[in-house]
Amino acid sequence: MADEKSGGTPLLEASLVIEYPFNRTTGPVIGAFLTGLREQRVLGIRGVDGRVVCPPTEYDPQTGDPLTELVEVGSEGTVTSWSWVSNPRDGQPLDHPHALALIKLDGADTAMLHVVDGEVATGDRVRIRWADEREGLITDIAAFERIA
Amino acid sequence: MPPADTDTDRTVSEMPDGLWSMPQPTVPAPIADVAEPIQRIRVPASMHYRYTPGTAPTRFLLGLAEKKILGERDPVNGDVYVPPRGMSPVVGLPTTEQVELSDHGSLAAFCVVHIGFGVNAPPTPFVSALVLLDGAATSVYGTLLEIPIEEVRIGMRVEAVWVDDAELTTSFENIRYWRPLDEPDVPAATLQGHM
Amino acid sequence: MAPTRDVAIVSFAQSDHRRAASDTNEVEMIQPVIHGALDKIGAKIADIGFTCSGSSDYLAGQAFSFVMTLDAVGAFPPIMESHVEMDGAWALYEAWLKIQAGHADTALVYGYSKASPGDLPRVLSRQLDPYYYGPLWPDSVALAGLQARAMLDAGLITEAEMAGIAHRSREAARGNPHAQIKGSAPIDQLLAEDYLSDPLRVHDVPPITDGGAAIVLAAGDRAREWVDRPAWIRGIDHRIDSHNLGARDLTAAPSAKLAGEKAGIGAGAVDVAELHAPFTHQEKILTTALGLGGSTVINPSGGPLAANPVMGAGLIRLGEVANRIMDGEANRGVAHATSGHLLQQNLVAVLEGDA
Amino acid sequence: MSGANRVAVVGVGQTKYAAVRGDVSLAGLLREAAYRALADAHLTMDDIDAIIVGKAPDFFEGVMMPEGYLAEALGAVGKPLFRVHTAGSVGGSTAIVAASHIESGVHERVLTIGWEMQSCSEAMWALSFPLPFQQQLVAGAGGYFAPYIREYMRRSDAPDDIGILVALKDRLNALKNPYAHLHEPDITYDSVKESFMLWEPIRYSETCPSSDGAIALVLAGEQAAEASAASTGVAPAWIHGTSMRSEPAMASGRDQVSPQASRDCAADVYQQAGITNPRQQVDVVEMYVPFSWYEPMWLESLGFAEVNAGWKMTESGATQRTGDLPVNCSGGVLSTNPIGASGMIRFGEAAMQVRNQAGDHQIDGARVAVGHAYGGAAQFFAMWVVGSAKP
Repeated sequence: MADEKSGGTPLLEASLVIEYPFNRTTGPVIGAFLTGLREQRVLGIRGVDGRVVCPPTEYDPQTGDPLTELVEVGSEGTVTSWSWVSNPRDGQPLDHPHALALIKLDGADTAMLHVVDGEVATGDRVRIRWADEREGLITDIAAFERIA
Repeated sequence: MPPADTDTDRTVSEMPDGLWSMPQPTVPAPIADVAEPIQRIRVPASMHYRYTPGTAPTRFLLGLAEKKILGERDPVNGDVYVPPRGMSPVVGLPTTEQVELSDHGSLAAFCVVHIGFGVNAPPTPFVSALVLLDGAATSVYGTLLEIPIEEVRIGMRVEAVWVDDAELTTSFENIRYWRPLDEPDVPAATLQGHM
Repeated sequence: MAPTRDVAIVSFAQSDHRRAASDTNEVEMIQPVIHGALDKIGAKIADIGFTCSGSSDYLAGQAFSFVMTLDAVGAFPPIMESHVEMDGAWALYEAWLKIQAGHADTALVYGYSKASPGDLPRVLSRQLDPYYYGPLWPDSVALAGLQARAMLDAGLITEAEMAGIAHRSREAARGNPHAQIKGSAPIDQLLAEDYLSDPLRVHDVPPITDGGAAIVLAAGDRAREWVDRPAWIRGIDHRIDSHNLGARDLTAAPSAKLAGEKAGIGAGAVDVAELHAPFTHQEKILTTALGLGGSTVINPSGGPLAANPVMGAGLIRLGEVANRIMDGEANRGVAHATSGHLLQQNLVAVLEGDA
Repeated sequence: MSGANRVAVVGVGQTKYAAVRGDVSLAGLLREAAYRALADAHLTMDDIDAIIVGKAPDFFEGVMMPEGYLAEALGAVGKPLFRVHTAGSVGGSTAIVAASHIESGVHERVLTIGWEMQSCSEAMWALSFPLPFQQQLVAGAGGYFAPYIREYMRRSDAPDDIGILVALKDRLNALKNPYAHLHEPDITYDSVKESFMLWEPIRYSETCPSSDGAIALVLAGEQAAEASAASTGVAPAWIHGTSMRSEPAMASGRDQVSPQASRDCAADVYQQAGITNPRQQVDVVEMYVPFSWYEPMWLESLGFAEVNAGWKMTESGATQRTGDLPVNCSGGVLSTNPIGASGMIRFGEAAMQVRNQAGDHQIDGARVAVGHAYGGAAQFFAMWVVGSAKP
């Protein structure tokens, strides 16, 4: 424990783990989206300007007005931006190097944040790889993969 | 009988009309009809930190490992703080002089706990005590045992019961509990401002 | 209605920023900084009308961490005091409001964090939407990479420009005794390095820092009593953008632009600007949003690329500009602070010396 | 008057409070309060200049600095969004910081929201997970405050059942507040007395619940307040004074039973509001009472009773809805406790009383009301005085 010296005083240290299995109520919009993922379908929601927001939010991303019209979008899309995760951290969807990416699904007008398994470039076409066991979480999408 | 108990109108008021609530969304057919829609999710989060208590608490904890209670003195007012956090909170200046305190003190305040928390909690009911060590300006927390609960009183004299020397670590848990000393009580008024 | 009081920064102190201040707890780390700012002008806590701090429980790994830090102030007898779970720059904003409202004539502001106990890029993922983003644990560096990529793809910056910003900042930090990273390898050498998180190299990323800063504010004559040349806050404003990364133009910071306009940047020439751009490409977004360029000296302290104590780095920008005005080096400066990922929230202040 | 420019509460919105609000998302909870407050003020999000939010530790919901995530949900895109955290007093502090945005002359209409969604985790964990080298809290949360309550009983010679009377009163009051979390129509003096003893002298029914909930207030400057009142037909609650005081948790000479910061805070806010005799001049009080015994303790600390005589006010029935100084007509923290909202609920309920808007728990003719909050180790205090008359 006392591993360093500072001014002659050995320093104490200890590991501290802060963890909790948080409960999150979803409300009807997020709930519908997550229910859809469990069923291997993706929902968006129509914004005040008619654009489809995906993943869907209860409110418009600019004005905050309530949104109610959920619509189904595709499970393939286009990468709008990406960065490379060389050293994946605990909890990230993939434990090997991968891309963090923004993906605009077909039929949606905004991009979803997720990961792409394998190398990728802006403008690439990608599709959802579903998790084998799905429970209604964003991680029901295991990753996206490039469409060759 | 207190007047409140005579209150016989026990109807629960109703919510006002016309309050805003979130409009219900329309859900496309394949999802709308799914059994057991998601309403609540469980998302575990685990974070790892490397905790360092700081210079003054380290000095204090190293003292505890040697069975010493080392308070630290306010450089302006002379008050001795224990456990020290490195600062006099009154003047906002670092405490630098360590002062060894005895493990005898006076019961400054207490309550009787009927629901304990954690593996170290004694069997309930037990007395959770604030002990003002002789020479200190603020009290330390502990459990008071070896006395019937109804005999516990503010101002009574107490002493620390330590773990065996072989079990001493850099932890306040070195003091297992406090027990009564056979000495006259101190006046409760002298403890005000120091609990 | 408009704020009517002249309020100035009259004192600024900061820690010697370090990767890990393991020998001190937060109280021990910030106490010399708080009292350094007071001592510089011979002030006591009794001279202060209002105290406000900024810090984060998630960085400390402890609920109510700011409660302990109050011990460093000397708050007995009791003081008028508040705390924001934001960068200290927003604590300064609250203090400025209190003075404008007439509740105080002077204020002490501080902001600090120890980022070293946790894995900072991972800790910062807890700032995200807890339904759609949080469960993916995206780290702050990879997130910033999405923004840099968008800039590169749009032709708004090059990797060489990004390296140039890193080089200029860290070379400038040689003159900053408090900086954590001083000096830089040549640009071509920087560009030859591997990516940390493509398109970001190590030099594009801020250091992880333990540290903090403190500022004293005073109104009118009280400011002039304390210093010859107060750094008057001529305008201050903050705004926020959408959190929806996929619905937002990542190459722009409209909230920074708006805050800059409200703070009145355009009313005159800007001698110096300290921008809270933790990642190299973000400096370009900010100079564009704030209309800075030409003769304006950007981040002469080295900026957050030289030391980035989260919750203090924005407040430090205000202090660095104020110092240059107080010592006569500059007459009009712009200070900027940010909060959240990808420049989501931005505060801009315009500081001036007496003409 | 408190600051340079007059400020009034022109809208109040509350969620239904519950142990678990299973029907709304985190953002949805805040939006429920926000839209109700805006509707009450006959305003829309477009009319709002700035949004000031407050909540207690971020660990509760497991979202660090959640205001960023909430920007769109609160209609804050392109506006200032400000986050306050001052421990348990935060709801009160946040309302005061919101008022500063207008008093200073910077803004004309602001929305302020306090919330906690405690069902995301649990209070014992979120407030005090154990740290290395530190003593384990074997006594729990109430174990911190119970010794000071016992000390108050010793000093004041209060009868043992004062806490029972407070708990019974507040829970009965809650029946008249449809938003309250706990509705216990069958509660009696005996049922409180027989409820499980947790930290003697604190029984289970003398402690606050753990709630999900949010409250929002719309604050306006003088002209905007009068315009809103003309539209709604409901009088503004004018702010006559605001005050905050803090002191360290562990300081030599500090009195945890009646902290100096509490007494200073009250003296300051009364001075601003021109109150020289609080018992006579204040019509109704919403006081932060998470454990029943804090009612008599704060009655003294806030100047409504002589030292050691607060319990006599409670015992006499003076603090009941039918008494001369009704305290916590809403049911108080003892009936509803989303921590980050609790202080603002006190402030908001005080405003509702002077706006004659409190429904079945309205005190007829309430003109001057006090809202009070405290937090930490009884060391952070926030108060405001609101009135139906313009200051």
